[in-house]
Amino acid sequence: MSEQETAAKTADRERLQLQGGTSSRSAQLRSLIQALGMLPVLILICIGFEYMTGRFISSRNIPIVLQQASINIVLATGMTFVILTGGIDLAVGAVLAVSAVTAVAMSLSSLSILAIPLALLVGLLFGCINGALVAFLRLPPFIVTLGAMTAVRGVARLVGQDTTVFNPSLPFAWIGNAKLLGVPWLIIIALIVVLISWVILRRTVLGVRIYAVGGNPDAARLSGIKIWAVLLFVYATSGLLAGLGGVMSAARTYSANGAQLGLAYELDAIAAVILGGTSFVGGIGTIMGTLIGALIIAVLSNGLILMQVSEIWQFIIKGLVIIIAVTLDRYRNKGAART
Amino acid sequence: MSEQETAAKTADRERLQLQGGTSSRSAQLRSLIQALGMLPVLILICIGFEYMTGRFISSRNIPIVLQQASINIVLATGMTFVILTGGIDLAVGAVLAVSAVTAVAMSLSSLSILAIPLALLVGLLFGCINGALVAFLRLPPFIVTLGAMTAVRGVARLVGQDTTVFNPSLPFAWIGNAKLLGVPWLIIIALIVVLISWVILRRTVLGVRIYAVGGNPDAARLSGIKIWAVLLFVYATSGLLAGLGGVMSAARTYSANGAQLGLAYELDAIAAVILGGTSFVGGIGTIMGTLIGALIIAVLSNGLILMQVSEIWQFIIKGLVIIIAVTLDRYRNKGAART
Amino acid sequence: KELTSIGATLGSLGNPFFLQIVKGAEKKAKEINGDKVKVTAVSADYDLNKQFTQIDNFIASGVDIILLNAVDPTAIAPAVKRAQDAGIVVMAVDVAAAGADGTVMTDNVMAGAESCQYIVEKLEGEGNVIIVNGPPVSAIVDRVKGCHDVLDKNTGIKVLSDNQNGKGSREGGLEVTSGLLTAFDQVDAIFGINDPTSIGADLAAKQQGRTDLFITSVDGAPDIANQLKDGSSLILASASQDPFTMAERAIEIGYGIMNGKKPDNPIVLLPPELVTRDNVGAYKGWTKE
Amino acid sequence: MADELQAELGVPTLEMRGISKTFPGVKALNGVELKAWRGQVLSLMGENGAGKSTLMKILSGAYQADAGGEILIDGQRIHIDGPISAKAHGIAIIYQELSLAPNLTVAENIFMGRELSKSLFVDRAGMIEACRDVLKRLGTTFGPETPVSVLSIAERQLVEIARAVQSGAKIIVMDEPTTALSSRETEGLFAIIRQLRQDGIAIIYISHRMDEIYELSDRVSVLRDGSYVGTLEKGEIDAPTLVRMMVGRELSSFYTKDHDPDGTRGPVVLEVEGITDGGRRVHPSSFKLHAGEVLGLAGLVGSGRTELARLIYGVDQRAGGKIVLDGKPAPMSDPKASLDAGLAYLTEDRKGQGLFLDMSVRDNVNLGVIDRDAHGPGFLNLTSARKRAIQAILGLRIRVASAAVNVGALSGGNQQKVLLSRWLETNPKVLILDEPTRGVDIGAKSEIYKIIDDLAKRGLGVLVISSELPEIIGICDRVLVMREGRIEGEVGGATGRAITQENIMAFATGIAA
Ligand SMILES: Nc1ncnc2c1ncn2[C@@H]1O[C@H](COP(=O)(O)OP(=O)(O)OP(=O)(O)O)[C@@H](O)[C@H]1O
Ligand SMILES: Nc1ncnc2c1ncn2[C@@H]1O[C@H](COP(=O)(O)OP(=O)(O)OP(=O)(O)O)[C@@H](O)[C@H]1O
Ligand SMILES: [Mg+2]
Ligand SMILES: [Mg+2]
Repeated sequence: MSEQETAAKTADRERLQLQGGTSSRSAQLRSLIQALGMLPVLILICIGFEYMTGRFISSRNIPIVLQQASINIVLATGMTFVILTGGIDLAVGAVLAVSAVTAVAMSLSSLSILAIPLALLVGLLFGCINGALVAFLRLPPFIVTLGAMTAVRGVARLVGQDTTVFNPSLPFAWIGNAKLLGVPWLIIIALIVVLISWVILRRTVLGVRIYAVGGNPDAARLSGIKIWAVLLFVYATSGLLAGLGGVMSAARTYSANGAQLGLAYELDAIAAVILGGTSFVGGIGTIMGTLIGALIIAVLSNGLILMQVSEIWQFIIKGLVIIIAVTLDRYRNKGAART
Repeated sequence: MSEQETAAKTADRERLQLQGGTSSRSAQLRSLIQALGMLPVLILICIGFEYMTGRFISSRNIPIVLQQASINIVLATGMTFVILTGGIDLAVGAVLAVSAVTAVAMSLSSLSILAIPLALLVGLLFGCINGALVAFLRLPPFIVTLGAMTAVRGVARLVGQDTTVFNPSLPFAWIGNAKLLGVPWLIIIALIVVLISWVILRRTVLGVRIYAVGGNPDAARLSGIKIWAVLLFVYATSGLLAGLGGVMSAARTYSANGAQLGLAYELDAIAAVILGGTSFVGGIGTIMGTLIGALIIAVLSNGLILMQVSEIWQFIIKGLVIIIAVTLDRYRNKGAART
Repeated sequence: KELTSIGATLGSLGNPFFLQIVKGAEKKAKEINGDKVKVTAVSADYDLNKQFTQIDNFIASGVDIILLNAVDPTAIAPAVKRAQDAGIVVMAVDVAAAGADGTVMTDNVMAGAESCQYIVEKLEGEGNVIIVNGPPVSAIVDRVKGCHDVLDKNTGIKVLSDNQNGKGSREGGLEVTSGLLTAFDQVDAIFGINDPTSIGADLAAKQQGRTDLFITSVDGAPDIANQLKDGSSLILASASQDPFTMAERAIEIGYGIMNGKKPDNPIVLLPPELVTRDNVGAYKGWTKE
Repeated sequence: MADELQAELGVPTLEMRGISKTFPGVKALNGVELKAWRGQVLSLMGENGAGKSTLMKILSGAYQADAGGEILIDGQRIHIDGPISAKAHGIAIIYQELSLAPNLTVAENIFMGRELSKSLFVDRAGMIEACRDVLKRLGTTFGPETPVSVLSIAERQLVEIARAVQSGAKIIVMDEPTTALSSRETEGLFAIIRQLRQDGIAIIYISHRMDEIYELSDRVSVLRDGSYVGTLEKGEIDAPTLVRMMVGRELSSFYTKDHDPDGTRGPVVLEVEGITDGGRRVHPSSFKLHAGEVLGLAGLVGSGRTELARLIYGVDQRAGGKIVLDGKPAPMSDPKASLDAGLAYLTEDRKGQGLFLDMSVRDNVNLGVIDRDAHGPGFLNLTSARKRAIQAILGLRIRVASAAVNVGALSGGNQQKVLLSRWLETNPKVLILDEPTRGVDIGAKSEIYKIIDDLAKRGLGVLVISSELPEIIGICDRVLVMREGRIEGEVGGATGRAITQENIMAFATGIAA
């Protein structure tokens, strides 16, 4: 992938050169456009769907799409932290499952008030374990989280005694179904998560260090950054947010199934992050990009159902659109550089 | 991940220094031990299973394990090429499905003689498409092959008309069921693939260039290496081998189903490669490592069933063993470096 | 011959339905030979290749009976043959398996037909229906076929959609139905291919405030039974199966075959029973330990 | 003498005693000692691979020394177990191999690990303000908000320097800070070093450039093969003594210029006409290179020399101009085509764009020629590969145990030699060398000069880009000087202007015009 990195860097450089004469205001504008990244592609897809179905952009459908995107947004936000350090977290789907099962099972017990805190804690715990293995034993993140994905999946089934745990009167069902000022809570939660993450990455010392570790871990270590602390933080965050995703999922369906819930969610989360322009080698990427990436994925799923495309063709179209989207993005960037 | 990479690289470096005074013979021995990598772990696991079941190391079970490993070995070999260049191929499972469906469907037609060539060609074709997108448009491999994985899955279902295609008198069923001198053909094919790949990587100009592109793409370009050719080659190979995997799978089951076959195979293949010590950043890794990684995965699945462990605990144990295995490997390496 | 170990390979252990099969098998096995019997259940995740591997592993570990929920009824034949050659009795449950020693299954075509017949009657032969489909495995394909047969006979019934995959899960059912309800303004009834899918559909309808429709289903799982009782859901009927009994019967027959007792009829078709709001009081639900 | 000094200066600010470091199979340091005082510049010298960087990395906490040695600051024994504790003891270092995060801005890099913050939040504006001053003193053309990814090697070196200076440390180590700097930036750096010296900072300075050593050092310590050889005090520093201490023998001639004694040049081998990248970095430039000629390309940092070379070699997209190589128009659109046509280019960025650190010396040396050597359809010719590698190791005196060692384990100068040998092996007609002696010790430098001379004698055209003026002056027949992306002037050859520092600088800074 470093091939592309190089290309991207050259583009970067050229773009920067361009700013040479211009004011820093216009530089900011440019970097904003840069940050918007895939937004034009997202808008294009939305317009396309509206044109073809006449129902896509409606006050009824938009909240549905956002709601469907919300869990992936939360997972992908955590994944952004991890990928920014050059790692990966394959375990988010399984962690989501175990925390959803925990939340529902707990809500059925007499201590139902603890359902949400416990579920979040479970997510955090597994995140910390992953982080510790990566940070202290320096194991490759892919293998650690692949192992965790398998083992945690087993734990999720164990906790749920391998059936669907179900609570028709779930105390925290409002998270999945109620609205605040007309906006579903799921969406509000997702946006809050995005906002906080943005602040952490852009406005705190920790954020700068996350980018530093991803950009050049050797340099970060030599300049006295505690790499283990940064790594622990990003995996713990990813785990915590997967736990939150579990709560959201449980709240939405009043139930959880340890074996089926969250399967392949990690792929969607990673896809959102990468579509959003974050680089696998670490150090490059934004939360806003991830948000847009997650929306593209959700819009595609929803729009194709609205169009009543058969499932087979949904697969084919979805795959092609993803590829076309990054291609467009590449050209857009090139174009910008040439301007 | 680069943190660990760095650590691993330093270990590598230190290991190499060791050869300093000693003769090149002993250097070769050392690098052999290095190449063996996870072998001790594999042997340990095998002995453990034998001890606990008394049936693991038997003339009946060993061929079964190897046979089960064979398809993953073939896929993981292709994946090794790709990961060595710093890329990834998520589409192998889907490509396997489409070529298996093609093979069986073709075998039912009047041109059944073309079943295998056509299936391989289909695999090669999709590999080339992925390669072209990565090499020429310089798109990120993860997104390209994620898109391909989705789209090709749709194509597989389309080709198989969304049902299981089945041919009880499959002309090439011998591949999946017959033996040569007592050794199942599946195993022979897998070993031939490994051998050829070893020769390519270790003994040809192309092999050196693959490592070079993975190690430092900028330097590779300045050294006159056609990066696009190398990238095209590795993705095409991965596609071709996924096609071969499809043929093997079809031959084994006399059938293929576009929707279900090969789901998540890419994860097993990647796991084998990474367990085998190949690095995600590219440029570091061996085919023999991949072989051993694939065997570890197959042995785990087989042994746990022999032990009649419940499926839930199979998940948990498998996950933990994978993590423990890489941890052991890290310590083994450290030990060696200290000697 | 003594029964000491049973291997079960099932579509997906995530579905409570298959779990009941395991429980039923365990109970029967215990009845036959006490604690000496070990039941190992694995999930084939609808991957035939994986199921072949699992059967090979069972052969290597020397089980007496394989309880087989085939991913594909015909294509599984070679694996069945291999197991039988190794002296293992192969019993198909829920889905037929070519060459198996015996089969115990629900009539899935009939289950789909019963469930959709309910729709036709309730709508009095007029209305728009959505079929929320699932993974293309034989049990589900059969249900959809049974349903279609019934619906297509009534010219007043219009099937708006039948090609969306709810993945047989609540989340999938919820997502797909949300989309379909947005796409169609007038929907009178929904048929979900299993209970989780239908529950998902129910949630989607409620979230959009679409209470002018009803849902039917297949499985008759405990969750559904409860919902039918308290009338809280839009699901009005589910064609029930009985996985627990299914497995018990399969093990019983298999044990007989092991000991040379050929059954009179190797194929047992358990008829589904349509549970509705009206008769749910009498429904005894899935058999439990 | 030493005792007198001790009496005069007091307790050393930094003292390292009996430091050893064993890498598996290599004893990089063997009981080395070192003393540095505040307000002084201690230079550390030694051949490539002598152990200078290793010693300094122990001081900065990047490596752990073997048990036995001790480090004292102001007479207090301290323990350094990592970069954090080194920093806490007021030690800052400029690493030889650049260690910046390219994805961050200059300011963020300068403050990496000690970011300023306002309550909970990072204080970007404060950091930007805080490093403006250092950057100005270093005379950089880039600002604190520039992403490091767009900087050239030399500019990155300036960022590293700024970081160390900014850190407020009381001991600052500079490991070959000027390898990519031209005289103007070097001046800027020296001014800062003098300032720091006045401020009472102890500076340890590593360099292979003799003139810098004379200019700066209060004392010079010398290492050879990982052992401490001795220290020269200010008055005693002279070249022959230093060389003898470092190399263990006398070095006869330094610059070699035996080719073309009578100034009769061969035919033109490379003709560049109006080549440009569209005016972004390089304005249309033209020149001719003759067979058997060593042509220099001088200029300040950022004057576009590297960019011009990259355009000629076909690495970057060309917007216009043409190239004639050996009489044939060369449509060099990519490096592969250039190589095949007989043009080779040694990059200035050996780590980023030159070497494959995880591959063996053998592979690194052979990469340019493996396909020419190959048996049949692309099988490696292992015998010839090994032969070439061993020839290179012996010929360039690369300090390495075997050809199978990964290049990443070599010292900086030795890595440079490996890279150089790759291009020599391709047997080109025209060779472009971008900073060919970057980080190379004097012994090896004179060998490289000899090689360049030999190449010219064999009829190659050699284009040498260098920021080290004495080097340009010493080996070139003719020198082109670039300024702001243009070839500003030419000295030597038939121009009538002698190749002197003044003439070159006049063009480089634009006063000639
Ligand atoms: N990480 C390492 N692993 C193994 N050997 C190393 C490592 N780092 C340095 N060495 C070896 O230690 C010796 C000293 O290296 P060092 O980098 O200190 O040399 P140096 O004096 O800085 O040389 P130069 O002038 O070329 O920079 C060399 O032989 C080198 O190969
Ligand atoms: N690919 C590129 N695109 C845009 N600008 C670049 C590129 N490479 C270098 N630059 C910038 O162009 C200027 C000239 O760099 P170049 O490397 O050509 O200079 P140079 O004369 O070789 O000096 P030195 O190598 O000593 O820095 C620098 O300011 C650098 O930041
Ligand atoms: Mg050094
Ligand atoms: Mg330069």
